[in-house]
Amino acid sequence: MTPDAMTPGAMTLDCHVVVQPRRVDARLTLATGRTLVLLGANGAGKSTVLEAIAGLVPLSDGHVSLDGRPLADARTSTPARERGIGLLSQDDALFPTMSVRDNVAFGPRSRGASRAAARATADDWLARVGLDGCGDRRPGELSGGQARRVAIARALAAEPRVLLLDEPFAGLDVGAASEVRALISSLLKERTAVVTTHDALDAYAFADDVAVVEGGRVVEAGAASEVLTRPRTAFAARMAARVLVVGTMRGGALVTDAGVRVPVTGGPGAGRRAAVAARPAAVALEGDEGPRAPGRAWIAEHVTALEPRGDEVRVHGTSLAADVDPADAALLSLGDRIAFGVPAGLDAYPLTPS
Amino acid sequence: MTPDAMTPGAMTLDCHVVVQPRRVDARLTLATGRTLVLLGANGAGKSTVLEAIAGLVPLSDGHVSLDGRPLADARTSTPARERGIGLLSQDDALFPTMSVRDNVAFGPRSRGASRAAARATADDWLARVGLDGCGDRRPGELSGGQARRVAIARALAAEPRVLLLDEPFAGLDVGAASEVRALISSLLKERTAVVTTHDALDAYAFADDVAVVEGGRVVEAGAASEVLTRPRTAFAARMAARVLVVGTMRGGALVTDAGVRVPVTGGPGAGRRAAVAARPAAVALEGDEGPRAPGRAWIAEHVTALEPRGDEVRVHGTSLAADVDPADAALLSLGDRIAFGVPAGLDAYPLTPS
Amino acid sequence: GIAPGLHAENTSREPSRTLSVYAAASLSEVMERIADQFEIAHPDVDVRVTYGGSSDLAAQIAEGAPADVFASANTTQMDAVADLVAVEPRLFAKNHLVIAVPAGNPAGVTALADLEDPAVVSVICAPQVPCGAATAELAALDALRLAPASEEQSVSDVLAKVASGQADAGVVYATDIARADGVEAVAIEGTERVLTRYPIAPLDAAAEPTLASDFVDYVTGPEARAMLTESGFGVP
Amino acid sequence: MMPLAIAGALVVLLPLAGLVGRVELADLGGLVSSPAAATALGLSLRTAAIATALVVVLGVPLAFALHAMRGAARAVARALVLIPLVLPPVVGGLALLYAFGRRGLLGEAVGGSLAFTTTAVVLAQTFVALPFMVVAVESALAARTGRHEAVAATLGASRTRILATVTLPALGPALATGAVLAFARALGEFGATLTFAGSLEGVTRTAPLEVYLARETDPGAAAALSLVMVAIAIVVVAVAYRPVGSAR
Amino acid sequence: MMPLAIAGALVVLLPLAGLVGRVELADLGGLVSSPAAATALGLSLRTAAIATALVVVLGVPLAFALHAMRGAARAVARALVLIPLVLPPVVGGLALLYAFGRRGLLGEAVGGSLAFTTTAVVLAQTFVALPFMVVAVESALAARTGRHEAVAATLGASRTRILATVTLPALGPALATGAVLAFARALGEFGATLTFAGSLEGVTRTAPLEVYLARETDPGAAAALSLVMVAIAIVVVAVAYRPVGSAR
Ligand SMILES: Nc1ncnc2c1ncn2[C@@H]1O[C@H](COP(=O)(O)OP(=O)(O)OP(=O)(O)O)[C@@H](O)[C@H]1O
Ligand SMILES: Nc1ncnc2c1ncn2[C@@H]1O[C@H](COP(=O)(O)OP(=O)(O)OP(=O)(O)O)[C@@H](O)[C@H]1O
Ligand code: MOO
Ligand SMILES: [Mg+2]
Ligand SMILES: [Mg+2]
Repeated sequence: MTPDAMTPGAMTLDCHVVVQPRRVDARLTLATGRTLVLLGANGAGKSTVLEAIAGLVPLSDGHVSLDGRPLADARTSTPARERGIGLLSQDDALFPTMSVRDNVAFGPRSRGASRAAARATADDWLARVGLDGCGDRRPGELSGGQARRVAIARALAAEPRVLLLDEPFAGLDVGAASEVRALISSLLKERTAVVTTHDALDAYAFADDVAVVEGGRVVEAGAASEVLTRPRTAFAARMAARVLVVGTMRGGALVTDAGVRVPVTGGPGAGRRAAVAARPAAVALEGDEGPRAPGRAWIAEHVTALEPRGDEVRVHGTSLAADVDPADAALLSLGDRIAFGVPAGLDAYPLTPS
Repeated sequence: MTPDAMTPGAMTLDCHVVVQPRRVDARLTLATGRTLVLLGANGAGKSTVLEAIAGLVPLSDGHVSLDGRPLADARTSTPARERGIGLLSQDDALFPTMSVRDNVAFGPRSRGASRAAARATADDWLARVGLDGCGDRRPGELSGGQARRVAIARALAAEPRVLLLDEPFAGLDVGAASEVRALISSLLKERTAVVTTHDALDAYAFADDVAVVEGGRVVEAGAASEVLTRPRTAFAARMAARVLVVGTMRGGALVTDAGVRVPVTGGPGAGRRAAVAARPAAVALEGDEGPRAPGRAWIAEHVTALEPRGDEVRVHGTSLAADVDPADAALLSLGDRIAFGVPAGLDAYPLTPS
Repeated sequence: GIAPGLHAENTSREPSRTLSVYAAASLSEVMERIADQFEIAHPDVDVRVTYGGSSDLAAQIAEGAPADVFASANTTQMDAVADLVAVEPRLFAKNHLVIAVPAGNPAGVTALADLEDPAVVSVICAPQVPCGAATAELAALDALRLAPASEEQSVSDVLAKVASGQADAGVVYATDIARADGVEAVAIEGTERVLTRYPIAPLDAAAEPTLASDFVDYVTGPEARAMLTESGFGVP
Repeated sequence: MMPLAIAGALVVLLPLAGLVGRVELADLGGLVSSPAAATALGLSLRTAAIATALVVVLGVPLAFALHAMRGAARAVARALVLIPLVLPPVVGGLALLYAFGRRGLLGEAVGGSLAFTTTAVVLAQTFVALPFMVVAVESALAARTGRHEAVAATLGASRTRILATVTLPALGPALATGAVLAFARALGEFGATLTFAGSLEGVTRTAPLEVYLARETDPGAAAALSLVMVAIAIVVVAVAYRPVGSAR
Repeated sequence: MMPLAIAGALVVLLPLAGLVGRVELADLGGLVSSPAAATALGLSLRTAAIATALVVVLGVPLAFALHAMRGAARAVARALVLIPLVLPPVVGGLALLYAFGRRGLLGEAVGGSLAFTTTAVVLAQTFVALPFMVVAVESALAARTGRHEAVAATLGASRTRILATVTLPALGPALATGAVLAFARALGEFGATLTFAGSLEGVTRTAPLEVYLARETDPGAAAALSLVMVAIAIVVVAVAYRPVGSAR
């Protein structure tokens, strides 16, 4: 987050999660009512951070506090049940000995609802995730996506103060994903929440803030629009479905380390490291030799992958990518050296603090 | 599949999977060396079909045969280990008591490789799914996405004649998903395979054929290009990232049931049911009243969802969708009645057999 | 055994022959001494005695236990293995009943009639086992109706209850008193009217029939009679 | 595998056949109706049932307590719990006497009221049967990952609720195993009962004691009564013991 | 929970304390070095170890065979396996004699050479300890979903490989539990041994029999030897028995 957004107030989730055996050492701050989307590669430490906040994994060091109240540090730990923090874990972890309805009713019952009221609430939530009529089944009798939805309903039905959702849409079909995304998006409006995902759509759908975790550390954090449109790492750029051109500002242009001059708008002072982010659809492609269209900076790279995506094929270079017509892509092979045309005049932004 | 592609030859996977307790009754035929992508909503029966083919779920009725050799019917069943059919199950089901390396080496060892050779093979596969150096860990010490990749490596390392992959990319990060997709796509070139997925990209990436399962039945099947570009159900259209306009051919145009006339090219004879499929990006949006651009057929629907997708917002109606500028979407609310502009001249195709 | 002397090890000579004696548990102490003396007289012999309830021993012998000699605490159990004995069994000892009380006799028991009082916690052997049969017979002679808290399976069980103070009194054989710690005897008037007889016999299956016969002769001979008398047994 | 399984089955079945071979089947009817045998069987079933209930009530919490311990303390405590299994039953009976007898650790008051009562039988059976429940439940607890309990806690459940609705239902098969083993062991208990509780018809003479006594006069009848015990145990176990496959 | 756990612990610990109270600690040293006691302990450890090995070898296949059975047959077979637990040990010993004795079912040839030997001790211990392993392994098998075995089969593994590399390792904790219970029970076995194997020093007189013998003449010494047995069992169990939390 920007220094401003990170100002720790009384009403925040503030944590520094250090879990030595998993090499995680991540700091996060989140204002009440906001939703933070946590992005990161497999094994980056997203689940570990959520589990530490929920109280399922002990801290080796650091702290977790909510609204100014300390919840855990290396020595003390408030029990998970007293934290008021709900967790949708990455594995569904449904209770196998209970019916689906009782699974969802578990949270309300724990908070004192009568059996009848809790069941009614459960049926309501099951309907909202598209599973009416499944209440009497056992978790073992569900398909993968159905089980995931029950887990989501269970986590939401408990109505915790803070909601942690670990890959809520993994395994959901397109229809269900879009419905549940809308449902969660509406619920998270008034709620403090941290959501992990591998799908950029989720970040666009409901992130107020975005943090990128890499190797256990938060390498990028800030308002969603900032992180998504001005990513500072290749990974963050990829998450935002963009490619990154990095270089040094020189005479109002961005000069890559290979010496290519990319005309940009804005950007920091000369000599500073900076970047522009482009959508693959806006990147053009030409043979390495031969005529090149003007108005673009041409960067030569080898083709590393050809990814069919419906009407287009995404051609990956070592760092850039471009969406092209299948007919054009058909002429390419892996390893070919080609030129990616980055549009001139993109908005440049600094990579290092001034 | 088209009647032609479905001709059962000696060299095919041919099955009619009936699993009564799960209400599944699905027929599939797949020629040797081809890759079939199975699409369907949660609970449609995709995993059940794969598990029945692999020999993990008994058939109530129907049959499974491979290259003309019967593998199972309601009464008899070739043991899973003799079928030569590998399954990547939806749950990873890694062996918890073995190291990650031994998990992956399990298939090679079972096929007679020496311990050393199997381990070398395993390390090789682990590297190919981006997990070098994780071989000595226990499955319980992996992140969700890492575990998934180990399961993929284990399934691939066994080198079965037929490969069944149940949601191979669920939980993988963007980078890993695209790498593993490329890896699998290259492996499947020479292999008979069935892959389930919720992601249209997978279908585009390596499907030769596509089948859509709904309520336990195969409702649509054929060559990938056919099913993806000429979907006949709303669900199939959604999977292919398209919207469907259905109606009856009348005077060279498609007339929707609400009476809107959509000019099309091609299409079956007058009076026949037909459809056109459009990309949401190609659909325009206007207020319900007021001026409308020419060259499009305008269909009025209520707004059911607004889905932010990066640079655009996808506006969902009851059956249609359009990608619009965020600035335009900001003026809309759920329930608003708006007009979706379907381009004229799209390719129409018949929905019923002639 | 645990108690020194139970298993006297004769280290100076190397016994080359072993004799296996199955003896009733109530004989344990005296039989050890008899065996020791027999070994002194026969330096090449190692006598190994197995103790147990007579009926257990009889059942084991019937099933082929490697016994050369059987010394039973009653004739019934000897009769049970009648077809396995080599020669006619001979009686070698007699025993009579006494009342065992914990040291100090806390309940002040003086006669068998005191055991009619349920307030005196008493235990006797069950009528199915030899000592219980004898107790019942003795009580019947005096028309007593005993009120035991428990009818035990063996003399040892009765003794254990008394020795531990769990019971105030129990009926056992006279020779048992000496075997137990913390137990005193109260004589029963007219106890000699019911006597238990101990038969002994060499067995058919004996590896060394002569040695078995020699041992039986020794047990019924004068030296053993002296030791038996010393231990409180009557002799025929 | 199969030959070994058959050998294993024979280890159990041959002695049973031996027992059956010694019984004149005509005896069986008379035996069951013999008042002494019927009384003993009734007493055995009653005391074994109560002891099993006690084993559940005491053994399950003990298993949880053990599970909560750590390191060397746990290893030692776990071994201590197995003591009744290691002690020869007669010595176990003596130990019970030393603790709960008239001159035992708890003194005359407790000891005097226990001596030679049916309660003493139940105590002896509970003593010998307790380890089975503790071991069954503790190893089931050790096999749990605690994941479901942790998730339940994030849903706001109290410890009691987690225990009652998540942990205990999942321990179902272990509880069944422990209870069945405990019941069988209590039913067969002989040495500790004899030593600690005595043997009086209708009060402390359970079926095994009756069998032992009957053996003195009529080995065939003793074998028959044993078979009846075995039959009863088979029926009880077959009805009560269905280890359910715990769903994942 | 906690008060009940403490009550449960007391059921085991009070008798142990009673036993300890009866021993003059000075005796302990002398006892362990007394040749008869040492011989008996050595014999006990040796026979119990062999019996435990036999229990593993026979009991695990038997548990798998039981697990493969269905319906009523399984319920009955499962109950039959528990017979050695239900039979009073002395009756168990008699049953063994009827099966493996000189006049037993297997006839003179087997019977004549088996009964009253150290082999008979091992057989008696195996008989009484077998149910523990079978029950422990079978209930662990019942708790498995079979998912991992199924996946292993799709990877082309033979039954033997699946058993050796997937199923058995997952049964580790159950095997440990079963083996520890079996070892403890074999170590404490008294009645069946006495009846079936007899009580001959160095051949069949195990520690429990030695304790029984000493009990009459010197209860303190018997208690002391019992304590040594208990101590040995504790050490063996504490070292061998670490139910590992099976990873998911
Ligand atoms: N139980 C565990 N014991 C030890 N290490 C673990 C354990 N669980 C995870 N790890 C390791 O800790 C690191 C962080 O894992 P974590 O599950 O937090 O990743 P993640 O960001 O959630 O990944 P994914 O996207 O795959 O879910 C990884 O390197 C992983 O291998
Ligand atoms: N073990 C089971 N017992 C009974 N019913 C089951 C079982 N597993 C799945 N089902 C039911 O069978 C139907 C098909 O399930 P299946 O797992 O094949 O769906 P799927 O298409 O793979 O769904 P998903 O996309 O969620 O993985 C569903 O309605 C499901 O609830
Ligand atoms: O020695 Mo006996 O047979 O118990 O009276
Ligand atoms: Mg994770
Ligand atoms: Mg599925």
